[in-house]
Amino acid sequence: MLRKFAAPKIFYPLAGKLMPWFFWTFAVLGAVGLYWGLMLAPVDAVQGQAYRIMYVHVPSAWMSMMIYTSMAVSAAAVLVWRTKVAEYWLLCSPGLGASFTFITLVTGSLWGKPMWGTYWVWDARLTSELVLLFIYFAILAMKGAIPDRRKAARVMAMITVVGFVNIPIIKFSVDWWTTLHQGDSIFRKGGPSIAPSMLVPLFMMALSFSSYYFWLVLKHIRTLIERSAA
Amino acid sequence: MTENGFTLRRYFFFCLRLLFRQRRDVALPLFFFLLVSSLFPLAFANHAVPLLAPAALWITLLLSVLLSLDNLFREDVEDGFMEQLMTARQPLGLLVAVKMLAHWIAYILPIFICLPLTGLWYAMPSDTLFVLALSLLLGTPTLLALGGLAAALAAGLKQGGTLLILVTLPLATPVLLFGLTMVDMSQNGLSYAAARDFLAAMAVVSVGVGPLVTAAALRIGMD
Amino acid sequence: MTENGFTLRRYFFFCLRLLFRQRRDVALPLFFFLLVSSLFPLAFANHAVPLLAPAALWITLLLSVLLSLDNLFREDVEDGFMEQLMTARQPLGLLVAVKMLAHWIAYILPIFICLPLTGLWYAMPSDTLFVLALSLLLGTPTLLALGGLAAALAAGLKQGGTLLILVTLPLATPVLLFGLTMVDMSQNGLSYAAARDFLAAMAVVSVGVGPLVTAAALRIGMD
Amino acid sequence: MTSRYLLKVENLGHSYGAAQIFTRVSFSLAAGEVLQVTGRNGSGKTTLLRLLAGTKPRESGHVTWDEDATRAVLGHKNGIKAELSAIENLSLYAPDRRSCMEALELLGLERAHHKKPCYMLSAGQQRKTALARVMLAKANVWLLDEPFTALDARAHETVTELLARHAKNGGAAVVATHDRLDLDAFTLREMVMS
Amino acid sequence: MTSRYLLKVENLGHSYGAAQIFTRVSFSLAAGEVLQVTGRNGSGKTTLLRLLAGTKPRESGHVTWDEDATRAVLGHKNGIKAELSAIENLSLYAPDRRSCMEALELLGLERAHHKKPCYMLSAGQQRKTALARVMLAKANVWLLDEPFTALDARAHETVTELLARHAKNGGAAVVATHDRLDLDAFTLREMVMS
Ligand code: HEM
Ligand SMILES: Nc1ncnc2c1ncn2[C@@H]1O[C@H](COP(=O)(O)OP(=O)(O)OP(=O)(O)O)[C@@H](O)[C@H]1O
Ligand SMILES: Nc1ncnc2c1ncn2[C@@H]1O[C@H](COP(=O)(O)OP(=O)(O)OP(=O)(O)O)[C@@H](O)[C@H]1O
Ligand SMILES: [Mg+2]
Ligand SMILES: [Mg+2]
Repeated sequence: MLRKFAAPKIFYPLAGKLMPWFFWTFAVLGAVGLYWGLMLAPVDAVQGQAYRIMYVHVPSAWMSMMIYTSMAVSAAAVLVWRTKVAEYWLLCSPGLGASFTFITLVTGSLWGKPMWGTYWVWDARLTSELVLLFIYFAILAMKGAIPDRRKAARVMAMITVVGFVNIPIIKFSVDWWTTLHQGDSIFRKGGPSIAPSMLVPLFMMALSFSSYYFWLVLKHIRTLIERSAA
Repeated sequence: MTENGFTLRRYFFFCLRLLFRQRRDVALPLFFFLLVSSLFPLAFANHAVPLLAPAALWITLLLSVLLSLDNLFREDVEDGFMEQLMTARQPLGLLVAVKMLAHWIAYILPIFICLPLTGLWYAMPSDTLFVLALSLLLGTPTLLALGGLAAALAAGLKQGGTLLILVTLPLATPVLLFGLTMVDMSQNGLSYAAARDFLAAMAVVSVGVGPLVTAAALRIGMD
Repeated sequence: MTENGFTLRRYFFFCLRLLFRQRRDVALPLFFFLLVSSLFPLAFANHAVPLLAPAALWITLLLSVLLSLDNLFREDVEDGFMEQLMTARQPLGLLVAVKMLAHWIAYILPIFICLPLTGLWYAMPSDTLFVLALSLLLGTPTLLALGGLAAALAAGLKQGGTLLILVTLPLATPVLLFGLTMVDMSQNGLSYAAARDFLAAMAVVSVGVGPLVTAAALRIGMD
Repeated sequence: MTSRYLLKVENLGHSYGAAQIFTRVSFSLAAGEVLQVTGRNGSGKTTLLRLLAGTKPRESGHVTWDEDATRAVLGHKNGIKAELSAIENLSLYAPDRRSCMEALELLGLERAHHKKPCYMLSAGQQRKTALARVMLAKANVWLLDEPFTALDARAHETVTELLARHAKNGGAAVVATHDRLDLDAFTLREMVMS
Repeated sequence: MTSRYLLKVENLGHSYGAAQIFTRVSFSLAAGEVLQVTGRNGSGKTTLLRLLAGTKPRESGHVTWDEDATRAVLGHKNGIKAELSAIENLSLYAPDRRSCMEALELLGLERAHHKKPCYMLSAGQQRKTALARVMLAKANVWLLDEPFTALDARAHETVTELLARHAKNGGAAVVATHDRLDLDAFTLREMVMS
């Protein structure tokens, strides 16, 4: 069933149908979420206005990990079944993943200055996120080093799978080590510890970011399919 | 089928002989380890050397392992020996495993033998040294597996040692982190079992899966 | 004599093109630098990172330069191109100098461009960073010359990169020490002119004599 | 022998990117046969041999090996270790020194050269070491890519004789070469790549 | 031309450690002459050529070059950079693309192969690139070590023709090869190493 959808012939029109949905989700939720988050949401009792960076920081942090996870899944498909679409997915994703990781690092640093008094500390979460950026770079370097696309995809798949250990480390770093970075406040046992009026725009932003990612990836994959058909 | 091709045992000794011949002395990664680990106390002067010892030694080991792996497969690809390995009766994964074992014996083992000496330099208490040695020992299989994979990719792709390091270092960081956590825990009198088990689990996976993945990478590179 | 053989200018661009082609991106030593220099603070956790910054960066630069030199000449020897260089109209020493210059531009320059970023990580005050950068800059010609010489010896003797590091590291230690002295002096508000002048003098000698010695080493190796 | 052929190739094709090197190469090789593959530079001889050896993944077509078939491969590159001596190199394929030395001497590499590291050997002497390896592997199908490279006239003859003897003993070979193989008509078959 | 010979060799000898490879090799080479060096594997052809090229230090004897003489060297190894294309490799020796392409096409390397990195070329195609380099260097003395390696029959002929033309234009060459050079008697001189 899944493998049927993974055939380029079926995937191509399907992607074409989905793309406008993703685009409009991205645009509308992004605009609303941003306005809500930056203008309407209440000022934080402890952090003041600075906390608003959260509306970019947290969704891009999630994206950086979500994109990697999606790559790891496609990597498995590439290595086990040699699925064409999974190869394309793998080829198109790391650039975007690296960008979101970069944004996370930059917004986190900017947020760190008022909160912790420094742009950067070497604690486990920050470092593992930086390592994620380097892993993305390594994957991109392999892509650049191999002119042949299919070969490149298989090599990238291997590195992606091996590098996946880093994802749980990012996620659980706040529990495993004592860190300056705060612990999970949303996806945790006993429900989120953030006020709903702050939470809703956050989720909107997250949805908007992921729609943006899907929209771009589908677009790139379609051009790749077109190019290989030509 | 008739008896032909080379056996694993013969290939193992072939690798060892080559390693010992090629470098004249296999002591070079060891020297690198000793040299670089002596650079740290030198460079850091009086700033709390014993405190830094585990970290400095871990980084040095990491770099020594990666350096020693630089041309693990490149030479084989360049002189055409890789074709012999690929057409051998034995599966390529096994041959790779044998080669890595020989590599470990020739390059990594001497480092462990000299570790007490380094501990002395850094004035490390012997129980810290023990935990450090254990963490390094548990770390090396994973480092070797990661480096081997990267070396296989680099060899097939005609890329130099720097690519190897670029690919391996980020992947190796978790190993480093857990290794240091182990030492840290024990220094603070806490149980380091969790980190140790994690490293051990990674080592087991590396030994089991590493050679297979590396073999696959080699085949892709030869494509 | 008729116009033949290649000119220095053409060889310079040939080298650059090769460097950029070979590695796809020349950013690799840079990445190595960034990666390793981020390993240190990570490994040392909260133990006085800014205090260690100059030493850590110096060691990392040292290793990046040496690594980038790993196969400076080995490939030329292996693919037979060295014979072309040795029979060229231009003296081998000049060709070596040109090659090292290209190498410096492709591999070392990017590191300096990214140095401010690293300074940020280590939370270094900008005047320390400036002195550090100056000390590194004055150190690189000497490191390159030493590494080049070792690479030439290693290429002829069919020895790998570890020999290179083994030979170069002890020789490079004085450079490291003077570089660190410079930073130390300035941090303590003293004049660092003496150390700076010493490094500069070494750099001048290296640029002048290095390529000649390296060329001689290459000829011996080809024997 | 359990079947009529040791190796059967059907509709084999290969392309590098968009460039199709060859399509629909078919032949079968029985015991006692030597297939000479000729063709201009770049016609795909090496590619074909590597596909047969399995060192390059097959894209289209079928290659069927008889279950008794064992391969010995010689490529453009010798595949010997420069730091080891000829004898040490061969010891991987046949552990007893005597047979190694016999193979080397048969090919014309004098005893004085058996023990020095191979990087001290001349080009032809290195090629001879690699050929000795093929002989020692005791495989029944030889895949040889330009075996005569760097060989002098006498060694050239020796290799031809070895091929003839190999075929007579029930072996088979695929040989890519620009020289004409001097074998009798029963043994020799030819294929021109284009 | 200011003198009767381009290259004069007197009593040249070489030994590796205790093994003396040759002693008292003497010859002189005038414009218009091609010297073919033959001899069994390991007889010292490559050593001789490297002594002439100056890539191996001379031990005994004299090598005198005419002051007009310029050398182009081709060894067993091609000396081309695998990551660069044929054209890029040649651009070091002759910067204008047109003459590079002409040289390559003359040797039979089709235009389709001029721009891909050389590691994607077949063995013969790589050899052709290296030979094109020799042509482009515009030297009057060619030192060629087994130039015909990996070449197909047509390229073999072409190289022979190029040698003849080079000699006619006042050049000279030393060629080590196991094949017989097919040059006219005025041009060809022979030396057998033993
Ligand atoms: C460069 C510095 C920083 C980096 C690399 C970073 C990285 C991350 C990452 C990877 C996550 C996602 C974790 C997950 O979903 O499991 C995250 C979430 C978060 N970060 Fe940061 N961060 C940085 C600085 C900061 C600062 C300064 C603050 C505020 C004081 C902050 C507040 C948060 C919050 C509230 C979350 C959401 C946590 C949750 O509920 O899951 N971060 N950050
Ligand atoms: N990796 C590669 N990528 C792209 N093209 C390649 C690659 N390898 C070989 N080719 C091309 O494929 C063709 C066949 O190459 P191959 O090496 O099989 O030829 P060959 O018949 O062995 O030639 P030769 O007689 O020169 O050895 C050549 O035109 C070559 O340029
Ligand atoms: N570095 C070395 N050390 C010791 N002996 C060497 C070395 N290089 C070559 N020889 C020996 O010197 C002799 C001459 O070698 P050379 O390469 O000149 O022979 P050649 O005539 O070119 O042979 P071929 O036809 O095989 O190319 C050989 O017997 C070889 O074993
Ligand atoms: Mg071929
Ligand atoms: Mg020779």
